[in-house]
Amino acid sequence: MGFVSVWFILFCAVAVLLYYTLPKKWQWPLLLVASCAFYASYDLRYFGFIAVTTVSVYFAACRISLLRARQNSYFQEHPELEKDAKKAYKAKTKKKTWAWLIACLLLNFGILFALKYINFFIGNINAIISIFSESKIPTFDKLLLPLGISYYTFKTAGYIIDVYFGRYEAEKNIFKLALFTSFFPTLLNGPIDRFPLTAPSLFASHSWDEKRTRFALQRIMWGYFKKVVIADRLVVAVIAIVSDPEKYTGVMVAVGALLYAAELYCDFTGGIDITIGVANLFGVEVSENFLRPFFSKNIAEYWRRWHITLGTWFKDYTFYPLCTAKPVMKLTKFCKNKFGAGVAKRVPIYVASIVLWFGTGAWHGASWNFILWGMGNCLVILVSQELTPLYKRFHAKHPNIDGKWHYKTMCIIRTNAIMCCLRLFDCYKDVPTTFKAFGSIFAKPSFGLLTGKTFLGLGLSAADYIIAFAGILLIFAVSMIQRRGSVREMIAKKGFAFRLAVFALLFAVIIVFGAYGLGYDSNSFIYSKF
Amino acid sequence: MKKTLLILLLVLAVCLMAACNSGTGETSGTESEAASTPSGSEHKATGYLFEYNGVSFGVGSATADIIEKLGEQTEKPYTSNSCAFNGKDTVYYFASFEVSDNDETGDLVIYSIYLKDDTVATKEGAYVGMTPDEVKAIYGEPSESSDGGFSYVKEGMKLNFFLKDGVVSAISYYVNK
Amino acid sequence: MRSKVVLRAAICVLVFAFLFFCLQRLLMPKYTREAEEGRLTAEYYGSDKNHDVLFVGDCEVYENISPVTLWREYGISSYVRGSPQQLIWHSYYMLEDALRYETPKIVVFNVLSMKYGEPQNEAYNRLALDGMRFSSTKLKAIKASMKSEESLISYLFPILRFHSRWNELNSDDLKYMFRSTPQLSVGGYLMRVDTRPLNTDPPVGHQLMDYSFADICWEYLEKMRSLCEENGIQLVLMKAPTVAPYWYPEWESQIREYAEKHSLKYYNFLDHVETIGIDYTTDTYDEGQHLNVWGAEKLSAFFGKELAAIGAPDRRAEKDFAESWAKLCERYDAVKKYQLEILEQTGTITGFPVPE
Amino acid sequence: MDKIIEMLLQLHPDIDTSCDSLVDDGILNSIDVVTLVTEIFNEFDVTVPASEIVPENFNSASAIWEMVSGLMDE
Repeated sequence: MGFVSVWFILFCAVAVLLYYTLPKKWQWPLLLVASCAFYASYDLRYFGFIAVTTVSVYFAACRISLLRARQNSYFQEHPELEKDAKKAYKAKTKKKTWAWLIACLLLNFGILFALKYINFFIGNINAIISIFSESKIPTFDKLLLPLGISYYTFKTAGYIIDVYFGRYEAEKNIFKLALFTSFFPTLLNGPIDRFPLTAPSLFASHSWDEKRTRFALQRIMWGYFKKVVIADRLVVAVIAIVSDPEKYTGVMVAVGALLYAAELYCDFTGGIDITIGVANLFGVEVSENFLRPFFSKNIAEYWRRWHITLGTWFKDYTFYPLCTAKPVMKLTKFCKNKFGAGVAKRVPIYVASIVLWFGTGAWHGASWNFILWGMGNCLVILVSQELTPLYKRFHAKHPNIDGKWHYKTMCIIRTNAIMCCLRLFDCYKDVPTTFKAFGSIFAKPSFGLLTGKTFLGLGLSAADYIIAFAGILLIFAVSMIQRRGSVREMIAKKGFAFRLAVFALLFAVIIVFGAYGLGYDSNSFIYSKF
Repeated sequence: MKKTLLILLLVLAVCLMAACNSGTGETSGTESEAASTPSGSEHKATGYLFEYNGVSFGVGSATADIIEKLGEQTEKPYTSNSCAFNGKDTVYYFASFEVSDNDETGDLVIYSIYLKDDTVATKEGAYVGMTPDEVKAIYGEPSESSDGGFSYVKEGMKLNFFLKDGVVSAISYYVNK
Repeated sequence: MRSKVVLRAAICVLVFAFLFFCLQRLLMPKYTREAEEGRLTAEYYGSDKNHDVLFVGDCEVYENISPVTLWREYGISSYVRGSPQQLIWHSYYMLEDALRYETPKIVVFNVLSMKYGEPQNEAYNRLALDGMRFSSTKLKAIKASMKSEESLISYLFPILRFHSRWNELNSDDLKYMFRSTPQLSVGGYLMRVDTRPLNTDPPVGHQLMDYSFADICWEYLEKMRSLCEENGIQLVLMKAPTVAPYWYPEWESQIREYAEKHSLKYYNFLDHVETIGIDYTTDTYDEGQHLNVWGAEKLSAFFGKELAAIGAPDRRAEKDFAESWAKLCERYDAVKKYQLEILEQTGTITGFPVPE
Repeated sequence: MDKIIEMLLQLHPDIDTSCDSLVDDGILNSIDVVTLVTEIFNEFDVTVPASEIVPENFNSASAIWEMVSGLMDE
């Protein structure tokens, strides 16, 4: 049952009711039961996969903590041990904990690879084989993709790596870990939480807090507004443009990219608002995934504001470990001697960035589109990293240009333009079509297409476009206000009547102008097939 | 704060514009909100075609294009409309066959051609009065068969051969829903 | 402090519920400008539930049977619970719903809908079921009629289906937001006074591959028969004398065989067109598909004799029946006069115009 | 300690070396952190394990030096 269904709303209402009536010690177990019920409503067969992941991570984490505890107690019993004996023992423990970590990661990422990427992998192998022989490896057709597998696999992988680094001890209660893995609002489109950030509020008992609930409900409604009124309306036009590249070429590709940017933003941030809102209903804090990404002035900043938890995950668990890994260090040293300091400085960053962006691209989907999308991002960031001296000289010449609003707007527009181009990879079915479509913007702009008839032919009426445009304006206005503080606080200060009017109006807009029900398919969150 | 209030006012203005754009105007008929199939796209017949009077047409052809060319109609066309809505379903009578169309897809499109006697034949040469084996010799194994007859499914339409006392008593090209 | 919070929450819920209800009233189709038949189902609840004969079926009953003629000729108190392209399971649940209010002596079912084995389209489901008052019967009816893409919740809260009508709203939507729409039918009968003659001989249906009715149709016919038996009602089957859609002889034999097996009365008026005196050049408004008021009165006069013979009582002597039917007869004549005036002025009639 | 400050200045000439929230305020981004780690490796021949790369260790010059010295005498 997707977010946009009455059953989900009823499900949450019942869960909240029970949550605050049950005795405090049954609160988090109730959430676990709710999460299992939610998961079962999709497909019972998925249970096996999430259970295997949870148990394997729990067991490996406990073993690692146990080994470290044994090491510490051994050191306490033998204080007289001198330095290198201690070092030897530490190395032994490290090797064992490393073995457990690798086993667990291989298992979980193996499942993810088998279910999500195997066909893509075989397809490429076949492509290579077909060069010199006709034989083909058969692909698997009946592959199950459990709900939110990419999310919970990455969440648990982050957890066990942290335990291995010794940042905190493993959770002893397997049910608590199960709840952390399968907390139902985060199953559909993340965020990819960190155990120490979510665990305190997830397992703690909460008493009814009127303000928190009110704010949570407001946020949920705002999420539904973005998702149902705007995203699900625009998706009809985006699909129409994207599925017919021959007919909608030239400037229509750019229009499609802009519509897709608005639709993707409303869909994803709407979904996250609902997730965070529902979590807050239970008093659970879930990390933010977006911080007004379209206001960022450069790509690096964009990736610190869009899908934050995925970015930080890859930074902490791919980028840093890779940079500090021994082989890379050796390579840096080798380059330092051979090619001098300049190259040596860049080697770890390039290697780690490429791996990071390859991973992010592949995470989004098992096709070359996404991998090239990732590489595109990587290229832009590395290039802008290289150009920093140029930027510094430019800023030196114009000292306080940063402050000027026209410069800032230019940066924002430039960043969004680049991201829109990169997002074309998401839209078109394969890489050649994407490049052809992108090329056609400049080669054959065909501005003639920019007529009312074309737009009406996309399956949306004039009224639809006006509603979507008005909605986007409203979101823009709210984002402007948000820069100075929480909008909900401001509304709360204005008293009950005003607040009731605002949210009653929002409720009416969602019910009337929502693109849901027969004729609209609104349950396919873009990010829910991950 | 002033600037954002300005934007909020703009949003309200746009909303009003949307509402009155097509709101209070009197609109009859429940045409669906999303634009219907772009008009003017010519309808192409699919599957087995039927030829008469030098005109080749079939299930899916637009009535307007072919109905005059088929020559003289033996009777006035009979139109029956669906219960509540103004959907139309018309039958045109010719000497040895009948053509029916409806406006489900917005324009008048043929959905059935019914051959009554052996003075006409299908393009492939089958006609009323043949035995099932003779038909199968032309078209091969049917996709569906029952005691009332057998049919060949092709690209969204069916070519039906009806049987009475072991002989083909009627042939019809019918849309395959 | 606690009570203040609870009060505020209560106000919130109230305002949201009231807003939801108003929006639903506004956006629900009023069926005044097109598909007026959508008002039929709800009008039953406004009638005085004192009927001895109940008709269920599609336009072959609500446009061909005139209860006022049955009353004037034979004192039979009857009502027509029809809806456009009413499928047999709609008919069954209409009957079950009516039995919550009254128990007639005779129920007449028009057998044409036996030819539809699955829900035809969502529009006819809405026209038949939205008007029904909420009850366990309505729930069963919705579940039995829903097509795959429809959802039960959009029937319980129709705004979830009709919210996209916001840019098709017209002045009637506001006028009848809280006021009920003008009474359309007289005893469930929709009148048309105009004539469009059938000059050619009636169209003959093309040959079919399979003439057998769908199993679900037999199942619901059986359910209807046992429901009548349990309530001591006499089930009568009928087929209206209309030329389209074509009533195949093979279908006729199956119905006759079923009627004989369960000793039910079955009248196929297509066989009695001469005795009834129906003339397709004067008694139909769309070349023989539906009778106009003159045809309906002839058919009702003929059928009334049969119904009286098999047990429909003559209620003209009873005071309360006479009073309620006097009002209906007056309304019947007013509508007839109103439509005749329109016919005179404009020469054509569209839909089912009725005075306010 | 001054070695560390020198490295920081090399990265950002206008850096305020006494500030103690370099990472939290976004002055040092992930690429700067990695450059620092490679510099430390070249300079002190000490590999900073990934487990140590946390904001607390890189928020100020003194914090960086504490970490490095801690690693060295291990």
